[in-house]
Amino acid sequence: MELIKDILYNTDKILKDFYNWAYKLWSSFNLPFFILDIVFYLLITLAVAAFLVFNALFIIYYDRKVAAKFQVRYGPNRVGYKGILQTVADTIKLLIKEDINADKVDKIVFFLAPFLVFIPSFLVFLVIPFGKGLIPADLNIGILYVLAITGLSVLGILSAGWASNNKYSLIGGMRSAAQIISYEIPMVLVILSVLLLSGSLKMGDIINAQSSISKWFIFVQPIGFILFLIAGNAEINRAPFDLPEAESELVSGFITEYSAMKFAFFFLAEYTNLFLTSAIATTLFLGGWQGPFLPPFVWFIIKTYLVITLLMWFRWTFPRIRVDHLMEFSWKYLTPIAFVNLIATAILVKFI
Amino acid sequence: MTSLVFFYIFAVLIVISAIFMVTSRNIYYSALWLALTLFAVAGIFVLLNAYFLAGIQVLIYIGAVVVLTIFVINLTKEIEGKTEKQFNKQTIPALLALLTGIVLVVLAVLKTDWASRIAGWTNYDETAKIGNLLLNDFVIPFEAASVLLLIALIGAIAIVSLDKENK
Amino acid sequence: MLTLLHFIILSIVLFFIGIFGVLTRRNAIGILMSLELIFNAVNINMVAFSKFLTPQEIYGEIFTIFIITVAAAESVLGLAIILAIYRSRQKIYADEMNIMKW
Amino acid sequence: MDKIFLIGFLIPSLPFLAFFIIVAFTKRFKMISALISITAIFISFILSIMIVLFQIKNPAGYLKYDIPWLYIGNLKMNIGIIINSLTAIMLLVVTTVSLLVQIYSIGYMKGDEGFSKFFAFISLFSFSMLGIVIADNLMQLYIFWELVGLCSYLLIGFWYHKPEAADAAKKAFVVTRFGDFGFLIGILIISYLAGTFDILDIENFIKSGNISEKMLLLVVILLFCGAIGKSGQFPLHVWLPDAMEGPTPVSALIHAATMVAAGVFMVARLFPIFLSSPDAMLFVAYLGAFTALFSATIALTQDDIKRVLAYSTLSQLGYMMLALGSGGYVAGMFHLYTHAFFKALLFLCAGSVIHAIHSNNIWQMGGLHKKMPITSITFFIAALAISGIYPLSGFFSKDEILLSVLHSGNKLLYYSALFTAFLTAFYMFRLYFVTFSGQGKEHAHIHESPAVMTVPLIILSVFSIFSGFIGLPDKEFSIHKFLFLDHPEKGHFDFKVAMTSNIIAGLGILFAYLVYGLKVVNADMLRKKAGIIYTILKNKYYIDEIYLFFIRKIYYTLTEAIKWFDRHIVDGAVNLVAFLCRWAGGKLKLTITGKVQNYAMYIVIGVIIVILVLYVYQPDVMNIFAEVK
Repeated sequence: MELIKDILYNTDKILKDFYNWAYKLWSSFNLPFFILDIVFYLLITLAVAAFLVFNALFIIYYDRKVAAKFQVRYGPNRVGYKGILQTVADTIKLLIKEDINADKVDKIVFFLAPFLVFIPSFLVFLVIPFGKGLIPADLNIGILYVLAITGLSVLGILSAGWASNNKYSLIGGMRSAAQIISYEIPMVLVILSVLLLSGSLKMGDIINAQSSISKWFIFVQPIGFILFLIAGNAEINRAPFDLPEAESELVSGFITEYSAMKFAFFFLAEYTNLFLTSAIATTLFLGGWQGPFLPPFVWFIIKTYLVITLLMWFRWTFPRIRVDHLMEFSWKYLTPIAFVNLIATAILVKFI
Repeated sequence: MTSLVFFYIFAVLIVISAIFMVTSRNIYYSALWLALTLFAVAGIFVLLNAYFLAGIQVLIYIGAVVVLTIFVINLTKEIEGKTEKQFNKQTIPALLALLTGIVLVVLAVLKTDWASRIAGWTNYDETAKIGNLLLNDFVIPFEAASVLLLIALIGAIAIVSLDKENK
Repeated sequence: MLTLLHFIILSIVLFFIGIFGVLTRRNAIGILMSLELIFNAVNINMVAFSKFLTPQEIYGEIFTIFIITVAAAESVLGLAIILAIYRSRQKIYADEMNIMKW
Repeated sequence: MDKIFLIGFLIPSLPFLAFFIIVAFTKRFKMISALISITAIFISFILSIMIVLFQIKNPAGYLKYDIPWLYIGNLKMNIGIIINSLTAIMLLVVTTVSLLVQIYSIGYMKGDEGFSKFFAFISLFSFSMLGIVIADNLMQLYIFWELVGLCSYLLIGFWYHKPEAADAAKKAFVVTRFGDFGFLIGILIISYLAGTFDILDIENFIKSGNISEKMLLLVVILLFCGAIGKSGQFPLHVWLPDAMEGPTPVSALIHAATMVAAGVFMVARLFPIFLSSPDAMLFVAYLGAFTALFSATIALTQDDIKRVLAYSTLSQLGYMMLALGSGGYVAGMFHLYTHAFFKALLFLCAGSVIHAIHSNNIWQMGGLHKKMPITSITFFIAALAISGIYPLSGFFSKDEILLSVLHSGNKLLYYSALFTAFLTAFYMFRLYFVTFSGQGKEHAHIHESPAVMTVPLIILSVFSIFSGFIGLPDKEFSIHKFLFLDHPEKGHFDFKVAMTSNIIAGLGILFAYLVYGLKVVNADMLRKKAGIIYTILKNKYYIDEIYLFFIRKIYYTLTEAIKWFDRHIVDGAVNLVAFLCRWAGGKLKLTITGKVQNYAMYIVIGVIIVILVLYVYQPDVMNIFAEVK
């Protein structure tokens, strides 16, 4: 019991000790150190990838369950206990399904697009602070890195739309790109106001700036938090901002032509993005892994899932909005509000 | 050592993707190659310890410029180069000019005595410094740049927007 | 050991590839993209010089930021113009836009 | 001290101000324009008197004030004023005559459409002439000199709707231009040699003897060319009689005080320079004597009242030149001074007559004495004065001239001058008798001119009578004590010369009386006897015709050749250049394809060539830090 507690509370120390031990072992063999570094990076990557996949599986299940609750039905309940293995089954189904490539698609780009969408989501995990010291790399430009890398996924979506050689897909991809670029602006502005308070781009510093619950930026930046949630929700193309893949209009938009494995990647990316947005919201506004009694890692997961639940709540509460309203909402409301928020924060930081 | 390896990886990536970008018959591929080039340039920035610039590079160039370019590509026809010529008649002189230029400038650079000018290498957090400089010493260029962006924004809207009468 | 020369030569090569693109691509969008290559070559040079020659100063980086700004503005306007041309002529081949001659 | 400079500056400025105000504001209000102009010139007149009074205290002194204006290489150009006795006396003459002429003009020009314009021009004219008078350097003098030329053009051609007037104006302008050309060259040569435009400095330069005899002669002759043109000396005199086409007050002004006096004044101003070249002086003297005689002979036969007066002016100017050429500096200026009054008077009288008769022909006049007594009497006084009858002003000045000629020792010039005096008396009284005495032609409406015209006549006649007394020797205010070159001279008086000139003038008057007054001798018979001589004289020695011949035949032929050369060779060369440019442009335009990428290609190739050239020929340039190290 003590051991488990120790592992949970002092994960970073244990990892560091393990690294130092391996380092010593390695030096006794007189081998070049960069191989060890690469091995460690690979290990971390594997860990993150494993977390990502299982987490996605769980989120999908969770999403369906929550949806069912909102719609007063049971949801998946046949495979495994309360349908807990439903997503696993679905995944297996997707993996063994035939991969259909339409004749007129641009083969290379069509193949590349899912990875272009998924890889950025995966890369962002580099700076997600799962717990105290549990961050793959605490970059100097942490949050900027997040913004930059998430921006890359637009390329994949556009490519998917273009390569499908299908007007619905193309329109879906274009809509998605427009939407992501538009909502990036209020999001960046909100993040800037948070950065004004934290004074650093580093994830660790941002979390340290919210050392007590009263300093959580959600209380300092309530409007910022709401804006971030809206913009983040739009960034990951979820309802009510899921126009790019709107089934009723665009027959699922840029993923229309995708099936099987490639479709699985899109799916995976979507739920990974959902988790990511929530994780970043947690980091920026909810004090990250900080919290009493429970271990930091657990606190982080709890907070993130709270935000995820909130986003799902949104999904089932608001109807999908029209495309021109979507753009108007960003440019005419969110951006000005974010600007005012930023300026107010700046004045606050300067004079108080 | 490690950095040299990474430099060569990025350099080869940059050169190859740039060549493909320039020569690709399909303009959409060009755009993707451009994205790769820019991403590799960001890697070069990381090698140079300019993390902030690397972030900006990815954020603005790939996230905005390339996406915008792809947008315009999607809005125009003739992206496929199977029947249409993608290169004009001056390809061969341009190729010659390219090679001569590279050789000449490289020779000139090799002639220069750089070693005596190298002042050393420091690692430091340039982000805060950039911020300070931008809002102190460079505040006027900074504001000018913001005005420039605003003008570009309005100008682009003005150029592209259709008149109501024309509709 | 990584030296300044590496970066300079890389940037020269990139620069001339960009020049080649500007000179030969028929598609106006291609020309604009090649211009971005040229900008990037300059940026690499700027940062490399700044890092190697004046490590204490970061004016090269600052300048690079401005170059990126200008490049963004340039590509926005350029693409807008290309779109406008496309609307009126249904073509964006640079060597067919030649009514501004003698 | 400063006040004097201010005054000197104000004297020319006021007429200019008047000109400006009239042109800019009061063109529609005729009487206001006249009033402004007259007020300005009146103030200038008062100020001139102040200058004269100031100068009398110290006749030898001069005041000079200038400010730098332009630097052309080493050549410094000032703008400034000089005030000495010469300036003072000339200012007085110009302002007096100008004032009286302007007052007279109110009457003469009454009802003319260009009344305001006339006064504007006259103000400008006065301004230009006063500018010449106070100029302290040659360039400034030349500028005002040309302004005078411009004003004479404007005023002679005042009634430009008359073709004769327009032609006369052009003629005056063009003919004086010949002289001015020489003048300008002379100025440039001497200024180049002396390194300055300043007259006093040039005088010092010449006195220092750094200039060769021949060069000096050339310069002086060239400078004198200006005087030939402006003062109507022999070859360039043709414009002056034609200038009679202008309004009579203008003629009075031109002949008495402004335009033609400028030449004489210029010679007087530059007299030290002239004096340093004896050959040139001789030339001046001979030319003056010749012009005097020549014009007097022409004057004998003219029928136009103003033309007679014009030729008499030429003759008198010749006198002045003769005096100056003979070294009679004071005599020349003295004659200019007296002549200004009686010649102005003569012209104004003539104007009065013309105003009454509306004709210039003397044969249409006659018997006007009874109808226009004031005009007649004043004309008579002026005629006596110009003839040199004691004790009128003309006597003293003419006497001085004869004396100075006699002193120079040239008998030929002396007798020529005497003969001219005889002719002068003759033609003046011919004019008087024909116009005023005898049976009048029937002109019902002839009456005396209004007071505004007669009062200036009376004033001028007073001047004509008494102004000569300053020439009396041994008096306190003798002109010899006021106006001198190096040191005050004692006025001379030679009884023999005085008697001779008076007798000769008397003979002339008598002869004229016999022929035209009593008509004892038939004028027609004389004419027939003179025969060919009369015809030649009547036609002014055919000078105009000779000029026309030269221009029409020789000059035009020459210009035809030049025209051909210009059209075919010069223009051909130009056209060839243009054609080559066009041809090359036609070929080169093919490089302007309108394609952006081609232009970019040119730029890139150019840059690469530059780098290549630098790399091959100046390898060091390629080392970026070569100079830094």
